[in-house]
Amino acid sequence: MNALPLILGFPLAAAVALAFVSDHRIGARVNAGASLATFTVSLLLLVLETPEPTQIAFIDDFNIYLVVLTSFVAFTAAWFSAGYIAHEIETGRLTPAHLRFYHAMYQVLSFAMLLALTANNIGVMWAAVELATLTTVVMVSLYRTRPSLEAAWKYFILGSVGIALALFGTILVYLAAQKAMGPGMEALTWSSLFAEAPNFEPELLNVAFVFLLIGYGTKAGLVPLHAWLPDAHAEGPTPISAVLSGLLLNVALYAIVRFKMLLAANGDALAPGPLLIAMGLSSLFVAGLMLYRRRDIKRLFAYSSIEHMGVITVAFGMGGPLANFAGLLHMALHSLTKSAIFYTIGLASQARGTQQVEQIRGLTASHPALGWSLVAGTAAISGLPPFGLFMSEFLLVSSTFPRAPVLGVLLLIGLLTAFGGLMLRLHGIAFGEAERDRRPLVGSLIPVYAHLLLILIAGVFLPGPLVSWFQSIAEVLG
Amino acid sequence: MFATLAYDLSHMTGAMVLLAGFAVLYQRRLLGVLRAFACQAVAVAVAAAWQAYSQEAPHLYVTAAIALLLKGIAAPVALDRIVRRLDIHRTVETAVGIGATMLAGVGLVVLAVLLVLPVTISSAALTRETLAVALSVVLIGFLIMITRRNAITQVVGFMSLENGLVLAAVGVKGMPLVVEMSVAFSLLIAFILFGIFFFRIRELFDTLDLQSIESFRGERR
Amino acid sequence: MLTLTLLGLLFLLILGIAAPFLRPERLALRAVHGGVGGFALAFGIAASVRVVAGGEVTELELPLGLPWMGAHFRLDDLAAFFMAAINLATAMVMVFADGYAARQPEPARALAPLPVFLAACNLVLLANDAFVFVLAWELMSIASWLLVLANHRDGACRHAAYVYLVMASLSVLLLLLAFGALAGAGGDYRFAALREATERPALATLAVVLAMLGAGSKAGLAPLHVWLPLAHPAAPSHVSALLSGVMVKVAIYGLTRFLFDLAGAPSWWWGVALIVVGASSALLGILYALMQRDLKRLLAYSTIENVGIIAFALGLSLSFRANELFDLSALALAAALAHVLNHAFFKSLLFCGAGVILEATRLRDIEHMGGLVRRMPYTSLFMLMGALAAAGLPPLNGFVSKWLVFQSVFASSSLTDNLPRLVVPLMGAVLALAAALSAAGFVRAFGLTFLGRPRSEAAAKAVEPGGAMPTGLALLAGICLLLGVVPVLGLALAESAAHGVIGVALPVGAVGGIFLAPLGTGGAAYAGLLVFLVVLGLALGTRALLGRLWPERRRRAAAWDCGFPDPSPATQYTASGFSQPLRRVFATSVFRARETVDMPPPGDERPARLEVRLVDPAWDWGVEPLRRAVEAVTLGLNALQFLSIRRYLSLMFGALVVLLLVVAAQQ
Amino acid sequence: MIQAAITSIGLQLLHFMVALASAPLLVGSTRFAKSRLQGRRGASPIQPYRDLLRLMRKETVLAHDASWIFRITPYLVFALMAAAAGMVPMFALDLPLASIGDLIAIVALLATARFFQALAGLDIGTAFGGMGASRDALIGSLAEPAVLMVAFAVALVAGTTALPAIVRFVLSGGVGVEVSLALALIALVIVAIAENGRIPVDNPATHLELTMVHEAMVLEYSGRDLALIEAAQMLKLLVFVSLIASLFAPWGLAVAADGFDFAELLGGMAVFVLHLLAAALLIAVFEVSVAKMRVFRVVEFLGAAFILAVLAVVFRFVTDVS
Repeated sequence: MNALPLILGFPLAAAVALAFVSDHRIGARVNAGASLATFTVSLLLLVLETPEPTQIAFIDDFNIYLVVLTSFVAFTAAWFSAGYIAHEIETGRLTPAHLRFYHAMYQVLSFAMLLALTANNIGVMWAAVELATLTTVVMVSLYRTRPSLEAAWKYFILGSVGIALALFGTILVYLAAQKAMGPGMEALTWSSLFAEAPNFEPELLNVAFVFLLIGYGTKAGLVPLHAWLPDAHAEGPTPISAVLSGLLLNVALYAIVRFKMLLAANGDALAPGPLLIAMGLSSLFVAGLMLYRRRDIKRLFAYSSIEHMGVITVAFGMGGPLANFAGLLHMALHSLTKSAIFYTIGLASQARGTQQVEQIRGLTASHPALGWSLVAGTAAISGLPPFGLFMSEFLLVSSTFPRAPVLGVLLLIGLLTAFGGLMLRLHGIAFGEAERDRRPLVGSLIPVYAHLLLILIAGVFLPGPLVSWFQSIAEVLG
Repeated sequence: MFATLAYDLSHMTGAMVLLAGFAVLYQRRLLGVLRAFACQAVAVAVAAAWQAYSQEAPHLYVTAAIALLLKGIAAPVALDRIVRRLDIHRTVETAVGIGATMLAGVGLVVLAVLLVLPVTISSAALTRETLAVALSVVLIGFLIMITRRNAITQVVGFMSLENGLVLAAVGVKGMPLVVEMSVAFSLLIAFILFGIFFFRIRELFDTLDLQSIESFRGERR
Repeated sequence: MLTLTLLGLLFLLILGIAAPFLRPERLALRAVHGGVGGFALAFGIAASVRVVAGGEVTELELPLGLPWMGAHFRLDDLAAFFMAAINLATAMVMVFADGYAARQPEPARALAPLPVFLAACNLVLLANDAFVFVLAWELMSIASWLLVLANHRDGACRHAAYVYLVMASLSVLLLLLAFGALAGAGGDYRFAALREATERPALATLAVVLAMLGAGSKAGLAPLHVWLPLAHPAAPSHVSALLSGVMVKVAIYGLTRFLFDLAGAPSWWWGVALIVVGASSALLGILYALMQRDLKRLLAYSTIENVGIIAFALGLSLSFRANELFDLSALALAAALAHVLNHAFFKSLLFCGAGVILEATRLRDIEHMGGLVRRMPYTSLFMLMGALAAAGLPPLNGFVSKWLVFQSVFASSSLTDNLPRLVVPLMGAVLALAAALSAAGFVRAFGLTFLGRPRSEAAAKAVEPGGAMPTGLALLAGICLLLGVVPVLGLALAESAAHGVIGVALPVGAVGGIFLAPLGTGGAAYAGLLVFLVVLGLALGTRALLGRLWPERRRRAAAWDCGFPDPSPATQYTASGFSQPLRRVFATSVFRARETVDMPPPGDERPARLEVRLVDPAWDWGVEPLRRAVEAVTLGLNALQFLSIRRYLSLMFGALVVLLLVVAAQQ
Repeated sequence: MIQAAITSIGLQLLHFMVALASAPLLVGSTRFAKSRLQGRRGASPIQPYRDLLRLMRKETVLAHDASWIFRITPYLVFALMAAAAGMVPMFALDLPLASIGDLIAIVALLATARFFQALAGLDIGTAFGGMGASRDALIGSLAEPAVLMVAFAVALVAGTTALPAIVRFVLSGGVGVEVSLALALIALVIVAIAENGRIPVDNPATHLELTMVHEAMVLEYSGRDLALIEAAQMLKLLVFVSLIASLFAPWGLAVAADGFDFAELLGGMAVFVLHLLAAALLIAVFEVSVAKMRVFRVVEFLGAAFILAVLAVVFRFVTDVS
């Protein structure tokens, strides 16, 4: 049987249903339940044999684990958001009316992301990404505060321009495919595009890739296209920040990497590596330096997301089995880690009633479990062992250096800069004398623990199937 | 380069679209901008219709209709309303001088041509020239967005960018989903217009952020 | 044995995870310190037996770590020697910690990382592929970082921890590059593969340089030592002891492993580089220690000095090896390893003693101490032994290894490369200077702390703690004396380890009996036991003889002091006063030491003030400019947060156009 | 076997006795010669014996603050000096004690003595003690490396740092006149002057605050303790004199490898006495002809010694082609 219809169907159905649920508690439960259902059916992908590609959707080594990952994080985020939203209601920052909308949109968002991942058609993928953008835009503006509206507006404008450019790139890809495949839907279908890629028109493909890189790169928050990202993360509700950082950026990267595959398959097209490396390094450096002066804890980690997108882009730009493996691993683990971090800082900012770093001092002293989870998460995200990201950074740095020493050194400097910035802030947040007023912790840390456990295991031992997927994709990526 | 486009009507329309783009760049008065843009939209509609006819692809008529109705008529009218309602001063405020932007536009066109020249065009796909035109229209639309201050001109820039897209899309033989995409885009544009109404924005991308700096001052240090 | 050790490490990790959940706290302290101490003792004894008995090299591969490679572990002589050194030291420090930790403000915070720290240290020694090695190395850094953060409420401590963490990750990244350079793009990170690695020579050279920088910065070699004097004192004293006594040694192991084992045949400049760096570290370290007023910082700087000596000996050994003088190379290496062993013990002793003083007086500034010898006799005795050892004086163990180092320096005339032939004696002179200065430094440290009259209330009211703390000190001091008097014990370990690495045994008689004759019988020899006995015998004999001849008459009276005794303790020499001549001679140029004297005019009541300012050049010319640069750049970049959307769009447009231009240029 | 052991032990004991007996004589005769050169009559050369004896009998006055370190220091310092004296050949070679440590060990023994001396200076907590200790630390920090470098140079010539072996090498005429050895000799002499607190570094005959180094440290000692320290000081001078002698002019030393050869021993004694008298005379001449230095000039003085010693080593490396 084919699990895909279910995977896409559940969120859609839930979205429709939630649009009519007015009580926010029930809504939250339904939301979490639906996400759980989606996750469970997505697990079917692992057990059943991979379904044949259809016109709409397909599954291959690349997106299978991304689908599972996405549905999993979407589930934990929904779980976390239940507690989080309840607290927001109590503090009166949100009204039940908002929440009805919020929950429905949440499901639409997860539907859009899953569709973008599984879409077998570059047009559909593009549409899905646009849908995801619009939903997140309205989610970011949920609080209706001036800053949130501004953030949403900024996000919306930059996002739509990006979308437009991405569409143009898509058209150009179709155009490039024309020569080999003639008119018709085939020329938009991933599964057939890969087969024919070697015969595409390289020049058009190059131009197309530039537009796609800029377009989807905007969604992925690569510098200098990143401007929307920090504010959107900082002003929206935390579960959405978690989903944005954890999933939506991945989706955008997924699109870029897919198109890179086409170029890699085509001999005459220019190697996209240098472009990716340039974008990635600029993201790494700029984001890393921006970390030093952040005062808003959510914006801080938003910039760290940009930095990691940069690292991943560099990895894919380097290419080669090791670097690609590192990039894929980093992609998966970053989404797990970053979402966990956003859960913790969401709880922290609720417990302290502020997002200002100065006022969240001595977290380990005031809320030990929360504080140490944040420390663990930050250690993990900055690539410290025994967490998984250490492995990917190890592979990336040590495999880059012998091939391009200068690049390796640059990578070292960039990583160290970002590390310094993040740790500087962490020392302020987690340690030191704690504030007097210590509100009890609301919401559960179990999702955080789950994520941390996963990345811990990944750091020590990677399951066989995952490795084989990564390796096969690393091969195709060239 | 305009000499190359002679016989094929699609080239004609393409050229008209590009010219309209330049016209938008050139205008100093908002209403003029709107009119120039309307012309561009109409030109796009004509191009779409012509392609629909020549490719026997009836669905492209829908695209043409959308282009004509929404961008050719509805949007200009709505924007005109906004101009009167919010009595935005009628002159275009430029971030970069008119002349400079014109030059930049020419430069972009050259870039587009450079990019397209090496393409060995293949069977019955749209010709190099049309592709070049579409590319330059997209770039010029973008240019308009970043060199003009008024909300109106910026929306117009966005829409003309999208005109370029449509031009390319309809040009390609048998391009599927064109209609869906233009619909999706109309959604975006609707959103933006709504936003302008909602925020009563005089200057789409500038003033708002002056306030936003206020609110993010927490980040300063 | 390897498997057992790994199991032990696993237990330690579990202990670390369980520690925070143990209640009550007293029990948790007992459990952790007992557990860590016990395991350390077991490891240490097993390892030393393994070294002396010279067992087989055992290897093990587990399906962990990098999926296509697995995790490799290996136990050979070198690793076993370092295991013995660090674990034995740790075990004794744990005895001290059992009494000390409970008195800390937040003992729980220094609890969980402790077993992890020990496990990581041992794991570094056992690693047999780059991934496990670097992972364990970084784990060690994190655990020690948390240990340093134990009293996190102190801002200075947080700053120290931050600097430390950043420097540690710098060293890890450098090591990553080094291993990457050796492994090449193939990505086979097994040590076995790295040994065979035939990379471009340029890359190999790069790898060695990077490894020296990476491991050196962790070991605290100048000029990458800036973190050490911050981090070691900031931690609780038993942790400081572990950092200086244990972790630094692991870093040296990394250096040794890379240079003697992985990097292949040495070329002449490796040794020279290490020799120069080592000697200058030794001199700078001890000079700075001489100027310090904070007791624990003083000890930290003396650690830099000793690391410098070790690095010097390693470099010497490398130079000999490059000239294929293998027996001399083995001698120098043995000297270095012996000093590793000795320093592990006496530095732990000193830091623990400083902890006792800190507990008894709450003081760290020796300016305010004094007279403690009468308040805390046992501590003063043990600290005196520690000071003698650190000053490199007989009959303590510090002298033995310094003696060996000098012996190998004297043997350096047989080098054939010309640059080393010239560099070694010059640097040897520097080392001799450092040795002499260390004696002066510890006269100052001990004398100002324990002797004279108390300079503050706290010092006058100090009470010597009992229980586990003095016991730990006694154990450490005992070992120091034992290793000094029967140097064969220590050298036997070092010699067989060096034998394992170089493949050549020291000449006959090097470790035989009570005579230490590294260059074979007939050459120079040192018999610590005999020297000790002779001096002791002469002293006691004289006393007995004189007592027999003329019965002694003693009387207590006020100090004479040239006839003008002054009751106020303020007239005593201060720490700054003591080191003033040395400061004027040595520190004015290197540390830009400046004195500002504020002498009030006659009739003015206020006291005269003398202020001394001096800077660590590495900090002022290395870290400070970097910090400023980052500050400036971030301030400039921060504007990116506040542009208008139109400007952001312009950035986007610019990116698009640039990329398109690139593509156009490509075609 | 037993025979050999007994003879060697006997030799060692004899050596000790000679050393202890001759140390005061050296100092005494130095003072005597000096006063004569200054045109005074001066005390007889055996005056130091009388002083020591008197001090031994005297009651010891301890300051209230004196700790056990202050108490043990005299015995310790004396023992260390005696041990060092026992290891340096004076009239005979192959002392059993010479085998338990080499030149470096001897230097280290002296350094240990200095260490405790300085601690004792600090112990009472008087300004003078601290001053002495501080200045002594300065001098020692320059003198010790110089000695080590001298040892290094000599060791390079002889191929070992074991004192008997070196002397043997010199005796065997293996060395001609060498630049490095000359430099080493000068360096060692300078160090000897500084280490023994002679003019121009220190003035053993005054208690002027500005000039004191060693005297300031032992200021609080009295009676027997003072006697021991004075004796140790005398021994130190003897050690340096005989060290220089045995390194650079060992001819005539009794090479008592096998049993007592009285003729040889007597010869050795005679040479030893000659050495002592020569040393006394030289020191006296030197001291009357130069003036005491400021403390910070001392640094340059000793620095020069250090540099010379290093140069000696470097020359050795340059000339050495083995």
